[in-house]
Amino acid sequence: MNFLTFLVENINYLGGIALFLIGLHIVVTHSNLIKRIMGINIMGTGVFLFFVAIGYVKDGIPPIIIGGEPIYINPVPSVLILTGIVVSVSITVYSLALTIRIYQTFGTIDQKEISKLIQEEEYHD
Amino acid sequence: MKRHITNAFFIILFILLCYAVYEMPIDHTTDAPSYNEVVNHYIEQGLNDTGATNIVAAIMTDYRGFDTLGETIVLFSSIVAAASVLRPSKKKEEVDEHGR
Amino acid sequence: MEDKIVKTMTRMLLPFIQLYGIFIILNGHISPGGGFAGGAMIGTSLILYTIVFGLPKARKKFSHRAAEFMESGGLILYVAIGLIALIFGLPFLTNIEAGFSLGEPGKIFSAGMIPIIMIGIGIKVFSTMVSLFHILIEEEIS
Amino acid sequence: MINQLPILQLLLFLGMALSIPLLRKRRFNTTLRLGFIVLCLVLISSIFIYIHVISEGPILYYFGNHAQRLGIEFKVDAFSSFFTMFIVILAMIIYIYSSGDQTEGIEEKEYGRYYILFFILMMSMFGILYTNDLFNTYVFIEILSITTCAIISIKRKKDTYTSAFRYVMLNEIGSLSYLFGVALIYMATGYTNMTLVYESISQVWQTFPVNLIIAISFMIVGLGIKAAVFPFHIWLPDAHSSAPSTSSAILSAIVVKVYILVLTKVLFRVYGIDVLEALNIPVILMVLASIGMIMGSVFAIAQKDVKRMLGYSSVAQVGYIILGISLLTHDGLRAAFFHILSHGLMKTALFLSAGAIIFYKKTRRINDFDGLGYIMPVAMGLFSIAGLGMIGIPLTSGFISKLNLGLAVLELESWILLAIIIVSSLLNVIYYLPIIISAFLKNEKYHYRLETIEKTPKGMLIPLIILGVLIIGLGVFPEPIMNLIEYAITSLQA
Repeated sequence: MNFLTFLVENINYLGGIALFLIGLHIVVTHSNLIKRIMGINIMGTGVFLFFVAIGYVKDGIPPIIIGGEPIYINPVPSVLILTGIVVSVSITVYSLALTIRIYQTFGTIDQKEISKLIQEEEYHD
Repeated sequence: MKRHITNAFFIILFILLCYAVYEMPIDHTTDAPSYNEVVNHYIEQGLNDTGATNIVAAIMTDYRGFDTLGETIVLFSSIVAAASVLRPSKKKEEVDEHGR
Repeated sequence: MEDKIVKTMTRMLLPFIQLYGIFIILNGHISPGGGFAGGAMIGTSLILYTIVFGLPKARKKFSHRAAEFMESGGLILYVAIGLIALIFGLPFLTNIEAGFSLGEPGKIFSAGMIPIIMIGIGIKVFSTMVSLFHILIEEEIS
Repeated sequence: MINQLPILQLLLFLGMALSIPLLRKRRFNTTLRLGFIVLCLVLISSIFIYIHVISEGPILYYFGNHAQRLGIEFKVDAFSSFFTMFIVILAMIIYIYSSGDQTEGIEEKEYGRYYILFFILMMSMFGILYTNDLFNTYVFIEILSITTCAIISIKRKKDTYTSAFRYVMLNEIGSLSYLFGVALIYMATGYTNMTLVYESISQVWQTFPVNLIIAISFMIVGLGIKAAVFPFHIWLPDAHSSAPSTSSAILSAIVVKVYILVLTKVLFRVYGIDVLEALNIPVILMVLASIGMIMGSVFAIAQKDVKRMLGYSSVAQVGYIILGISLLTHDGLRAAFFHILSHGLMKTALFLSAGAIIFYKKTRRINDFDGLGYIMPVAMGLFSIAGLGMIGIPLTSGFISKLNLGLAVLELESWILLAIIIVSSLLNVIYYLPIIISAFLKNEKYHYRLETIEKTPKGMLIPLIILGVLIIGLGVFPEPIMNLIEYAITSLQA
C-alpha cells in the first residue's frame, strides 16, 4: 500500500525522471542529428519538470499576492526554470544552425554516413 | 545485443533515481525541506521589499536579478554563435547590410 | 503562401497579438507573465508575419539594423539599471534603496526598477527570437 | 570600493564584447589594442583583489543588497582570485598570439565575431569562479559552453561542424546532468547558496543519504563530461583536431581547467570533506582518474595527427589533476592546483607551436616532423620544451607537479596509485620523445634546405618565448607559486 501512495503522490518526479532518461536514451542511440536535438529537448523538459515539481504544494495557488492567507506554491523553482528554458532554446537554435551547415556540406544528416564520408576523406589524403 | 545492455542500463538508472525520490517526504505540503524560511520571506516580505505583487517577477528581476542578466547574455551569445555558423559576415566596406 | 485569406487574416490579427504581448510585458510584475512571455508573444507575431509575407517584406518591417540595435540595447539597458545602484555605492542591481520609486502595489509604475527591466527583457527576447528565425530562414534562400 | 571590483571586471569584459560591433567602422587593430587594454586592466584589478583578499579575507558581495539567503552572492577568496589571475595571464598570451596570427583558418572578416565570443567566454569564466550560488554557476556554465562551441565552429571547414555538433550534444548532456544535481540538492536542502547548502547538508545527509549521493554523482558525471574526464572524453580529440589552434589552446588549457575548478568548489565548498568521506565519493573519483591517466596516454600513442595526440594527452593530464583532488588531502590539492598551472602553460605552448608548425609545414602527421628543429627553431624549440615538461624532465614545471603528486600519494601509502602515476609518465615518454628526437636529431631529409628558416611573424613569436620562459621559470623556482597555492587551499577548506 505504501508503494502505491508513493507512486501516486510523486508522479511528477517519476515523470520528470522518465523524460530525462528517455531523452538521454534518444541522444545516445539515434544517429539522425535532428532526432538527437529533439532528444536533448526532451531531456531538458524532464529536468525542468523535475525542478518545478519540487515547488509543488497541494492546493497552493500561484504566488500573486492577493491579500488573505492562501497557501502559495514555492516560487523559487519556477523562477530558476524560466532561465533554464531560455537557455535550452538558445542551445537548440545553435545546434540547428550547425545541422543546416552539416547538411549543406555533407548532404546527409545521419551521423553514421557522415563518419563514413570523413573516413573516406582521411583515407584519400 | 548492445541495445539490450543500453536499455537495461537506463532501467537501472530509473530505479536508482526513483529510490532517491523515495526518501523524500511524500506529502507536498509547506513543511517539505525545500519550503523553508527563504520561501516564506519571499512570500511575506516580497511585496514590501520590491513592491511587485507577482512574486515570481520580483524574484526574477530583484532578488535573483543577476541570473536574468546572465541569461540575457546567453541570448546575446546565441545570436553571435548562430550568425557565426550560418551568416558569412560581409566585407566591411559593404555598407548596406553589415553582418553581425 | 500566396493565399489571400491567410494574408488578410494575419494583417488583422497581428496588431492584437502584439498589443497583448505589450500588455503582458507591462503588467509583468502585477499579473502572471513578464518579460519572457510577452517578448515571446511579440516575437511569434513577427515570425508569423515573416512566414506569411516572406523574408524580404519582413526584412523591411524588422530591419537588420533594428535587430542589432535592440539586442545590444536590451543588454546595455539592463547593465545601466544595475550600474545606477553602483553610483550610490550600493551593490549591483539594488532596487528600492537605490532610489527607484516603490509606488503603490498593483499599479504599472510601481515596483521600482522591475517594470523597466521587464521592458528590457521583453525587447531582448523579442529581437533575439526574430533575428534567430531570420538567420535560419535566410540561410535557406541564399 | 574594493568590493565592487569583481563585478566591474565582468562588466568590463561584457562592455568590450558589446563594443566590438560598434568599432567596426575603424581599422581592426584599434579593436585589438582596446581588447589588450581591457585584458591588462582586468589583470591589474585581479592582482589588486588578490592582495586585498590575502590580507583582509574574502570579499562577500550580495547582489541587490539582499541578505545572503535571499539573493545571489559573489564570494571572492584566495582560491577564486588566484585562478582568475592565472586565467587572465594565459588568456593574454593566447590573445597576443591570436591577434598576430594570420595562420588560422578563420577568415579575416570573421575576426570581429571571434573576439566577441572570446570576451564573453572570459566573462563567464570569471563569473564561474566568483559566484557562490549553484544555479548561477549553471547559467555561467551555459554561457561558457555555447561560446566554446561557437569558437570551435567559427572555422568554416567540413569536419569542424561535425565535431562542434558532437561537442554541443555532449556539453548539453553535461550541463543538464549538472542541473539535475542542483535540483536534487535543492530538493534536499532548499537553498542554492553554497555556504547555506554546506551548513544544511552537514545536518541533513543522514536523512537523505541516497539523494545526496546521486546528486553529487550526477554533478561529477556532468562536470566530468565537460572537463573531458576519461570515460566521457569522446568529444575532445575531434574538437581539437579541427578547431583553430588558438581555440583549442583556450579550450584545453583554460576551459577544461575551469570545469575542474567548479568540481573542486562543489566538492569542497558544498559537500565538505567529512561528508564526502562518509559517502565515500573520493573512491569514484580515484577510479575515474587512474583509468583516465592510463587510457588517455594509451590512446595518445596510437595517434598520427599531432592535434589529436595533444587532445588525448590532455585527457591523461586531466586524470592527474582529478587524482590530486580526489585524495582530499592538503598535499593532494597542492599537487593538483600546481598541475593545473603547469599543464595550462605547457598545453598552450604545445598547441600554439603546433599551430605555427602545421600552418608553415602544411603537415599534421607526426612522422613528418623530422628536421623541423632547424627549419622552425622557435616553434619547435618551444614544442620540445613543453613536451619535455609533459614527460616530467627536471627543470620544467611538469617535473615539479609530478613530484608533488607522487609525494601526496606516498603520504597515503597507496602504492597502486604511485604505480599508476609512474606507468602513465612512462607512457607520456613514449609519445612525446619521438617527436622531439626526430625534430632535432634526424635532419638528413631536410639537409639541403637548412638555410631557409621560416620567419614566424613577431606577433606569434613573443607569446611562444614568454611561454617557454614561464615553463622553465616555474620549474626552477616553484616556491613563490607554491605559497600562493597554500593560501588558495586554506581558503578553499575554510
